Amino acid sequence: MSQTQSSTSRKPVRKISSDSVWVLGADMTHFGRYEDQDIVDLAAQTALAALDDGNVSIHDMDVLAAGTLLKAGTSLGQRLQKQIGQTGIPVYNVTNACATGATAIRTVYLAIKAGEADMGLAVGAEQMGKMGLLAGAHSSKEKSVYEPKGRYGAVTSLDGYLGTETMPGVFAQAGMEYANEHPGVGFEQFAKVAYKNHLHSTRNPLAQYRKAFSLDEIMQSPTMSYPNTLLMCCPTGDGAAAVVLISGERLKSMPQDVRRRAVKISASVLTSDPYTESSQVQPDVSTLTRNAAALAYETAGVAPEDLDLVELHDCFATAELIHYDNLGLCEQGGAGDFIDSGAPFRDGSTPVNVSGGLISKGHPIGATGVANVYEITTHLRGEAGERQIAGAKVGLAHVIGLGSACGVHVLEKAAV
Amino acid sequence: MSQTQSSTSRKPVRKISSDSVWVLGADMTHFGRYEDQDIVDLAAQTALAALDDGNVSIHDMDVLAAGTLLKAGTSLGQRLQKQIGQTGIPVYNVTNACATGATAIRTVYLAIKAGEADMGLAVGAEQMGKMGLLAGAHSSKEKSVYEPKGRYGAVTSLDGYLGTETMPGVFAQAGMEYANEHPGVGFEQFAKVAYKNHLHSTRNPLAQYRKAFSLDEIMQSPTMSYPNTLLMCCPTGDGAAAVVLISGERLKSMPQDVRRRAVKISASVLTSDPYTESSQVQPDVSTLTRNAAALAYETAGVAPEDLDLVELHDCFATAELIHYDNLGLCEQGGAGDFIDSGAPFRDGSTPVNVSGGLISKGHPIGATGVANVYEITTHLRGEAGERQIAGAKVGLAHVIGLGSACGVHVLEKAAV
Amino acid sequence: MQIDPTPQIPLVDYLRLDKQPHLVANECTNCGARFFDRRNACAQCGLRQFTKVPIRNEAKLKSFTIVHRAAPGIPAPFVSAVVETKDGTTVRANVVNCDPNPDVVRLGMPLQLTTYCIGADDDGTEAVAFGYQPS
Amino acid sequence: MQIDPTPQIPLVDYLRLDKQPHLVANECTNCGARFFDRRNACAQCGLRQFTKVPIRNEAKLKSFTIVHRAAPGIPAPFVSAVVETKDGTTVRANVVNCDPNPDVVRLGMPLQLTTYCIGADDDGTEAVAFGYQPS
Ligand SMILES: [Zn+2]
Ligand SMILES: [Zn+2]
Repeated sequence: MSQTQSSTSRKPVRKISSDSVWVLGADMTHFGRYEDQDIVDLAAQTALAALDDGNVSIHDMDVLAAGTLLKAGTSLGQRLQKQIGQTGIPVYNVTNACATGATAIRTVYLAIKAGEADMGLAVGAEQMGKMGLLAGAHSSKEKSVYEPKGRYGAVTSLDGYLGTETMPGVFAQAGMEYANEHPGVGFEQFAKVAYKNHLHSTRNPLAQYRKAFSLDEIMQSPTMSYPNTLLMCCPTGDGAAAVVLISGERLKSMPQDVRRRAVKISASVLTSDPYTESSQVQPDVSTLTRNAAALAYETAGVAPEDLDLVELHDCFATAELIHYDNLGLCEQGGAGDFIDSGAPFRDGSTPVNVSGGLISKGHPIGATGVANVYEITTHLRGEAGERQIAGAKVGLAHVIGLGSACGVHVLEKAAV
Repeated sequence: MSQTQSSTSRKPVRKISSDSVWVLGADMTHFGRYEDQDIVDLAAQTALAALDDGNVSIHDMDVLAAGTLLKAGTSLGQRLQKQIGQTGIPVYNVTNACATGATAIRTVYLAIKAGEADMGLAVGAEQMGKMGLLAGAHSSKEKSVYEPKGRYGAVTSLDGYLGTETMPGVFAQAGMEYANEHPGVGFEQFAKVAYKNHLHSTRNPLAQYRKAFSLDEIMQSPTMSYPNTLLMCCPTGDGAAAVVLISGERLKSMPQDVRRRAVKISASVLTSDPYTESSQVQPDVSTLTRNAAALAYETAGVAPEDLDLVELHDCFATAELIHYDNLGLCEQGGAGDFIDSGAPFRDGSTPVNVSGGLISKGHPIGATGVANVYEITTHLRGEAGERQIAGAKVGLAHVIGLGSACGVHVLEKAAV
Repeated sequence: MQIDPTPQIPLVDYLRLDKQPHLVANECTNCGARFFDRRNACAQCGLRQFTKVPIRNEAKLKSFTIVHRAAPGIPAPFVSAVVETKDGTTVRANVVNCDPNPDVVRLGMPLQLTTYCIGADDDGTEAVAFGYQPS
Repeated sequence: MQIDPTPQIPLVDYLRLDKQPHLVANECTNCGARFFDRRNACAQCGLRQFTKVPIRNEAKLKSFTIVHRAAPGIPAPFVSAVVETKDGTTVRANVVNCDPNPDVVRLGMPLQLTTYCIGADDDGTEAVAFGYQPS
């Protein structure tokens, strides 16, 4: 699609190198509401399914990483072990805002790279119920006497007085800043992103919502934070996803039919916010994504134009648009033209969020970064059913959590 | 002191191997109450001091791991970066109950072992204030209609009806089970542990409490959960600790005066609960500690009798006693004789918790697993002042969080 | 005219309030491991099939503590215990009908399951807990 | 007889309610990075010395959103904005005295700092916030 800092010629995967890391098994639950199950049920269900998918058992795992944001600090990993198998292996409970799931994957990846594990299980799960908007909340109890508190000496919550802290608003501002800098980007371009993702979700049986909307319906739905309308925002929901990773060395000894379905992790990158002037007052979702993408492309020896599909973090429509540019999928500044041209639609040149994305597939926070790796894996295996991108060989999964953390994984189809 | 599964002859450290990992800088705050500071202040203060101690800057770090339990999910790592330097490096926010700090260290260790980092910063911090006992809490709002809930179909909180869920009680039972199996272990032996640690703390300027008590005072102080009296329980408090880790390869290029103070991590181990029958209804703090110790001794090529000092997880006096046995510091079943003989006192054969331990030094949860590595490091450098164990060359730091996770680090003095 | 008995509900679903109250466990059909909670799979072997098995009411005291600082609403001191039933299953419960005194509570002492009411809800339904008493 | 003026407190401590209200930042003496919060060290260079510097009141609109679904107690819709002051500092605030309409709020429009009362506490002390209005 465009230039990259590290455009390298594609080398087809010919063999399994010993120090490579692969996805052996993958699963995600249907995203939605699970009122009769707890987060451990969701995590257990998807972990067992991912193990089954890889034709291995919990007793084969050398490490476990578990991610959840809302239940951080409750030892989800160990609670999961108690339900599916207590084998004594190291457990890492991790959080990184909306990049929590990707961080769980990375932790298992590190353990394998470090030579401490041949196989490991990464699980992300969240139970959000109907918590409403992700937003800064005011204290319910009114203070009777103003007293400066915290790092800004604030006498009350600042949300709404000094700009917004609500997520639809924060990401709206990120999009509007891009619009400010680049002509041809406006409300309609943002709305088209949501149009595309709702349309894509109709093919995904695991998506929380599977209803297509017209561009007009999207633009006319209630404004949350201009330009993000309700249909341009991800819903809250419950869900979980899991992947089993394996070292190349160990994969070599697996049966042919298991090897055939393994997917190579050509790059696994995690970044945080580098200092930028403006990020001191508003989250900068772009710079760390650009840094992660550059490192991922360089590591994988893959250029954006090599990507057969991308799952990126469209928590809000405004976010997806700027990530076209951040991930180098379009010309610099050309995200408006990119969506207008139809490129990120499933029949376009670089299909983006064919799962329906966070906007329609859903966004159970801890699960998201694992679920997008599941999605890419499923396409590279040619097992994505009605939503399959035909002949997909290389895909990229991107996730970003405010605070900030960005995870990028580049995955490649095995040729073994 | 005793047998170990892997008693290997000690090889003095003669050179820095490339794939080894070292502690380059270390710090802990005074443990206590910090009403005018927040958790980021504590983390920043100790991180900056650890960087200064290693004569490096945040710009030299390739990875950051941050641990806190009570503020899990608040992206402590990134909030810390914003206060001490946003360099864009991968940040891992981790939790593992009371083993959270050790898990942060292990995560940085993994990144170095994986070849992704030459240097990294691990920080643990907690602000507990005066939260009182670590205990299961009853809902304040009485239910008007009984309704079975959760995995046990419970109609109300079970704490107090089906045994205790309070920490002093859980660890009391662990100790009493040991007493049941091994003659010569009783209230007095447990009390002696607290006597020792309070006495040790008088020499530690960083300890939350620095007051010695007589054995009688300890035994007569109010019973929390028999046999644990108030003076046999760790207090709640605030604090933070940080270490800078470096690869052996990178350490070679550091100046001689920096290399000289570096301390080798001969083993870094994390375990979780393997299945045992009884652990299904009560936490088993022993098996995973035994497993971690066995692997640590084997990895380090160190036997328990080689240890010049041990910092172990004495959240309650009953816990320390059984860990003498779990860590192989005494004969199997001989923990009562071990404390009676004076062996774990600072002038004994295997000094344990010369810092004052959790019981008197304090236990700001996320900080604890880093603080005990700081303590060992400080002794191996010969910089522990009044509490120095003369000529210390090898030490072990142990931490355990219920749920469960156990971290063991074996550290060795550099000979370079 | 007949008086309805007071409605009762067990504190936990693994307590069965039959004529002879007793506990039931989920037993793994593969390895025999027993669990009192709702299960996704077996913590020992990882397989996913369970049968319900009754647990013997006779037990002995494996470990205990006397809790003086208890959760709000819980009368203290009380004896918290880990017991081993005659069929080798570990259970966590209180020792009841026994002086909460370390000189009276003896490790290894024989015990017997018993039940008692811990309160009633606004509909008048009584919650019934179990404990073990010296036998 | 003299009437005491109503006591006032700034919403945040980096708002100075002088005759000419303005913002102050902590500026790193090494690299010049500016911060509005209490600092441990510099996010850019890592050094630990700061001086207080006043921030210019003239600004331009860098980005905005019109918030319709706001936190409880916050009148909506309102214009949330990121502005760049004349001296190049980025500030987050509301655009006030301006119709919350995307056809009226223009990216790049010139703005000027202003202050307004957002309420009073039980002692009668008024909290004063700042915003930017079209200039
Ligand atoms: Zn089984
Ligand atoms: Zn600076």
